[in-house]
Amino acid sequence: MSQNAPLLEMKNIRKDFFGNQVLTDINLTLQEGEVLGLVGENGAGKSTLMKILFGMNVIRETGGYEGTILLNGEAADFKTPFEALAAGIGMVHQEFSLIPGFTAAENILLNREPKKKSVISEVFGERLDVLNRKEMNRKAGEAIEKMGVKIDSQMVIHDMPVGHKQFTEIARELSKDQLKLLILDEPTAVLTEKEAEALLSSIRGMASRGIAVIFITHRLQEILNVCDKVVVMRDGQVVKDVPARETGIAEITRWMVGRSVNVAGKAEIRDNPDAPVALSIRRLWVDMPGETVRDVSLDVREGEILGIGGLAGQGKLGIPNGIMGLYDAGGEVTLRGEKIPLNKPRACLDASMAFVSEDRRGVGLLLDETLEWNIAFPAMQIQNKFLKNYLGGLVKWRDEKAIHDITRRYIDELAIKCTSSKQKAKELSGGNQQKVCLAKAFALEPGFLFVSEPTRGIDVGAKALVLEALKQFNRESGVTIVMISSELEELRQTCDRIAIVSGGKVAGILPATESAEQFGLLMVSQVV
Amino acid sequence: MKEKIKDFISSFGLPRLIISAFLLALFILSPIVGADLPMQITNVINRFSWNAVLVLAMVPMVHSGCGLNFGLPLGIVAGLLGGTLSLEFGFTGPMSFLMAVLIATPFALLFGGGYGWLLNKIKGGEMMIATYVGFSSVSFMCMMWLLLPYHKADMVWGLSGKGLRTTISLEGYYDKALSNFLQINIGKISIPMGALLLFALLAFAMWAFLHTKTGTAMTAVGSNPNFAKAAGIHVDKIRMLSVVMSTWLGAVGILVYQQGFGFIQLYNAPFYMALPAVSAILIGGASVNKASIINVIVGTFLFQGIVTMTPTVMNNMIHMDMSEVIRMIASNGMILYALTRRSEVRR
Amino acid sequence: MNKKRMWIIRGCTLLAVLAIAAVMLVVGRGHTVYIDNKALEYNGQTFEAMYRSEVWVGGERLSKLAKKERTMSTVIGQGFEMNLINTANKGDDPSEVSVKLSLPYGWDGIVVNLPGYLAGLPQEAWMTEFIPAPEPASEEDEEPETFEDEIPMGDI
Amino acid sequence: MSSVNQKGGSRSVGKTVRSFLAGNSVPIMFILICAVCIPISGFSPDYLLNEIITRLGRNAFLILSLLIPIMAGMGLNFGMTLGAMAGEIALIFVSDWQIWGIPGVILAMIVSVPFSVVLGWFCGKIMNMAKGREMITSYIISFFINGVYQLIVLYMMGSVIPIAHSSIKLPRGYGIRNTVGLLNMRQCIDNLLAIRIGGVKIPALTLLIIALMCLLIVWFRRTKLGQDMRAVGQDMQVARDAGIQVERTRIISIIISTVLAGFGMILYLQNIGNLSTYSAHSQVGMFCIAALLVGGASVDRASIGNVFLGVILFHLMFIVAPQAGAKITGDSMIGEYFRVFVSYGVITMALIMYEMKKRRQKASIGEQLALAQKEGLQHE
Repeated sequence: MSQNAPLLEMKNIRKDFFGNQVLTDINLTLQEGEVLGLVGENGAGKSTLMKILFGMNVIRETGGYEGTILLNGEAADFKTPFEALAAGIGMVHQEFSLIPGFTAAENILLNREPKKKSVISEVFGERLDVLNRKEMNRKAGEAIEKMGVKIDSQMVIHDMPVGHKQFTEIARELSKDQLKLLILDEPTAVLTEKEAEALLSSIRGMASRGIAVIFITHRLQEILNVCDKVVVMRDGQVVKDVPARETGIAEITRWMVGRSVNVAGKAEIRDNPDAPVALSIRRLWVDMPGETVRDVSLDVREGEILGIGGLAGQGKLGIPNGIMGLYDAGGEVTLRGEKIPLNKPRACLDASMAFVSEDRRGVGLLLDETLEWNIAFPAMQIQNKFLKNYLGGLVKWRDEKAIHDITRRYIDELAIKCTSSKQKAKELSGGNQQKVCLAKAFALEPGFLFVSEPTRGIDVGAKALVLEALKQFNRESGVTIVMISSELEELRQTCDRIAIVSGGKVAGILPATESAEQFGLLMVSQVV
Repeated sequence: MKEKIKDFISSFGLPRLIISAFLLALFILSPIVGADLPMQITNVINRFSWNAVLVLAMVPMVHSGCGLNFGLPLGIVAGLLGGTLSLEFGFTGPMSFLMAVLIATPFALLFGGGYGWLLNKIKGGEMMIATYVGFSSVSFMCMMWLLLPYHKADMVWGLSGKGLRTTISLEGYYDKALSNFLQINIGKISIPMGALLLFALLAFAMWAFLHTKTGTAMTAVGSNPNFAKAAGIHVDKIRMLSVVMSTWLGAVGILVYQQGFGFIQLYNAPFYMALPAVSAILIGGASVNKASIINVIVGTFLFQGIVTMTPTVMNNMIHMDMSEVIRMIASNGMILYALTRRSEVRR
Repeated sequence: MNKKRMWIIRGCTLLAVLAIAAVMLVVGRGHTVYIDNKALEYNGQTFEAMYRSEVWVGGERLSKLAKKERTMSTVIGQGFEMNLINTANKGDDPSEVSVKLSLPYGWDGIVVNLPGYLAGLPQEAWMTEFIPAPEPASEEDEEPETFEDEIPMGDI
Repeated sequence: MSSVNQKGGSRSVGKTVRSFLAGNSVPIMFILICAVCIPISGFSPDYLLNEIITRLGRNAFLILSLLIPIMAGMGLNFGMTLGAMAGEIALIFVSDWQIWGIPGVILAMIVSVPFSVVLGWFCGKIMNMAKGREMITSYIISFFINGVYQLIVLYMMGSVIPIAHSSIKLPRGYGIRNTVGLLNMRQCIDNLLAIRIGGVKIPALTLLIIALMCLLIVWFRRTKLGQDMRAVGQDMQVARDAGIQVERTRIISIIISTVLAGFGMILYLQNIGNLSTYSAHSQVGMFCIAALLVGGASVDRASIGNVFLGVILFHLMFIVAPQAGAKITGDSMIGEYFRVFVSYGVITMALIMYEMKKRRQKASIGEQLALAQKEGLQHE
């Protein structure tokens, strides 16, 4: 290791999104040629930290950050990713940014193509230089060499297996001569075992070339195999910063999930194994982009609150969306003995199931319509509530009064903050929008309720209210609830049992009383 | 109610402001430059009565999120078939109008069904394809008008004895069938009550429909298809229904127009009939995915106001008739404005 | 530096294009030349028309002018050349003359009076501008019906 | 996972085959139509050949102007009409200045450029504001600008903009006549170096110009700008992340297209020999687009080959249809209407195919999952 100033130094980085602190006093140093494994639950702040380092726009749009970043001892504050790139920082994001119709070579050198001058370009500017294909292929070849994984530089992206796309992205970063630090955000998520191994060895290769690597992944084994040191983050803080060889999976997991203040006041939980099965899921697959469910079998008991947890992208969200027919799905689902046909939202709703989607604005609400509409609509359409029948049911007239009343009721019950029941849904705050979504589901008076990410993006106060409302709904009207959330803690507070989904499969089901570590282990068990 | 007014004002874009200001100016100017105002007003009201239904035909598809119905000519074609056939079958007087509507209906349902099916296959690209479906249907009918075995002497070409004429006079058929029905004359102003009543009837029906269960579903589908789907609505069915409704209204609309205008125009006439209707409803304050009956009434009035007033006023002021050009720029500008509104580009 | 160079080059190109345009304006200017074989009055003096005059332009005979006759030819650019085979009076043997005229840029139509020219009078005597008779207003009085006006607004 | 992707690979191969057939179904259909109509119409082969070559020279350039926006993923540029108008305005001026022959054509082209650039820039700006519905927007823009065009030509020319010659002015003293004669530049380019083989006249120079244009486009594809356009056309977001100025690139592509359309229109009119002031441009867009599509192009993919095949097939149909129609039905109008119908029909079909393709690509992942699961079973 070089004795002079470290390649990268981050000093007391702090960041808050509109008041709630997501990063507090992050300190981090990285020598050149060092490989750093960055781990932590979703929402631990990993990606935010990287965004800051990479100068992403979101950071500035949300009021910048505090603290200092030093590159080779000099202060650096990147206004845009391009500045970061110029300074020699490369980042490979989870979702590909590749042009499907271009070859690997074209993508690797996208917008950095070597060019030949020509008469015309003299007049109309260098954008009319002709591309120097030979040079391009050479450079691309070089980059692929550096990476040490063989991919065909002439292959068109959309004919490539996912792994190769990933490698193309990495090669693109490597093709930048100034590259000093490479950030890999869950690069192995889409790779097969062999590809992953190849990647790991290539990471080592880069390191030996003096390129520092920050390696974000949920596959802890990989961290131990490849990294020099491990940095564990939790709740926006660095909880551990140790050499990789001095630790193990179990330990890391504990650091990841173990709460400093262990929630003492856990609500009473009811776990009665002999309760009849309400919903049974068999061999379910769901094609939900980014949340693919591969093979889930699961039994939900009558009257319980079942939590479904797991890391992002592992498929927990796919389960309710698939069952409720919002995404292509296959398998067998039976509710209280009767079979539920898939890909037919109506059938599920008729079977008195209801769903509060995690995608409030996209699926959950009619943003341009009034609260009344939002709350009453499903009940009206499915159960013919809030309708006046004329001409012997021939004309089903909207009963504005009934709609108004029910809306007022839920506005009071859930304490929805709004100017009037006629207010447009888009004008409400996230928390209140979420309450509207719940009200919508409650108005259906369902016998079985899916709630997906009920507290996503809403402030602490609202969180408590929403969770309380759910619990009440379950305990008082005995409705079976399946609650999907990526926040283990809130699951442990609210639910009776918690199933952990990992790699599109159920990794295990534990009572909520189990220790966080156990859940943590399940989460990372079969991550893909 | 107060809210409604506020919404209306807020949804009132700059172009609309300009256009309505322009119309106001016309009304003020017309007496000054010595145009006969009562006559003008009569014209505006008449034109309104002719065209309102065609504009109303935009509403269902906008509500279900199929966008502006540039495919209106399809409905018009159905209407033309109805009209010509009812003449061919020898109906006369107001009766022929009634029959025309009746005969047009099955065609409208048929065409609308196919059209709706197609639009469900190509969600997202509706407007462009709608336009060209309209064009294709019109140009196809151009051939049919020649080939179909029409025989009625006063419809077919005199010498060859076959092939329909380009314009067919409705003298003795349903010319002014509605306009003359309970026409009211106040001084020099005459109001075609019948036509207005029919429009009022249809408009009310539409308003009522939007207050029923299905109508609510339609609005929801237009506002957020995913929400509707999650609420168990069969989105495609609703869209289909809306398209059929639009098409049928288009068919009736053209018949109403004919009874006012006094002629059936065949062949190329329907080609560009969608655009004025589209711009009319937009001028009335509608957007690509929101439209109300008020939009229809206001829009048709403004649009027809400009159509009728500009020529005379212009002529009397500066002796050149730029009305044609002004109309083209104003109406198309309006459509452009609507298409480029950020809020609507999301879908 | 590089930017400056680019702008210079661009400027030059623009100028070049404009230059081409200018050249085109000159070399492309079209004229109609009317050739008269008419008697010409010039300060008191009368120059009689010829009995016959064959006018050749670009190697082909335009026409054979008798007295009081006129022929016309079009030319692009300001240089006009023609060959005349003149027969002053019936029975004389024809004499050939080749004529080079430079036409004034501004005139569309140009009348050349042969007798005057042959008599070697000053240019303004035999070269006059041709002003077309204002056509009767009746011709094409109808407003240009812009039938491709995509929107027959009059009738929705 | 990887196995799934292999599946994806093989499937995508199958898809390319299918899309190839789908892409060429239109030309095949047209070959059939022509095959049926030609004998019926009873035109002599070298008459047809003559016509085709003339129309090739007349239209090819116009159609070539459509290629670049397609490359930039902006679909069929219905806004090419704008270029046509620019060309017409230029021609009006030139014929008023009495510039004849080839110099006239060249001058007209130079004059048209500024108009084209301004209009193209406007069009591009608007289209950037209406991403995702470029086509309908460009289509409405063409109407909108047509209004402006008429405002200028019908009311300003002669009153505000000086027009000297009454021969092109309306009797009322301002505005341009319905038709402006271009006799003095009629076919000046076509006739220069024209070759006659048998009864067939080949406008060598025109074809040469078109050939050069093709080379230019081929060259353009290989430039940085061309590469950027292809990138923007395929994925705007990725292109933006890579630092390509997406909006600017899109506008440039439209400007280029508009300028070329202007040149094309001038060539077109010098062949026709007179300019019908208020109608010449309005249909040109539609016919060019139809021709291109007949040549087997689609909304997102068009080659130079498509252009030429398109011109030949489409105009062959255009020539023979009326005669054939007349022979069959005894009414010449039938054919007229038929060819219009076909033009619209072709565009409609192409648009539908395009949208359906877009949606098809989204599907079919589900099957793969089910499949993967089964395989999983087998492994267990």
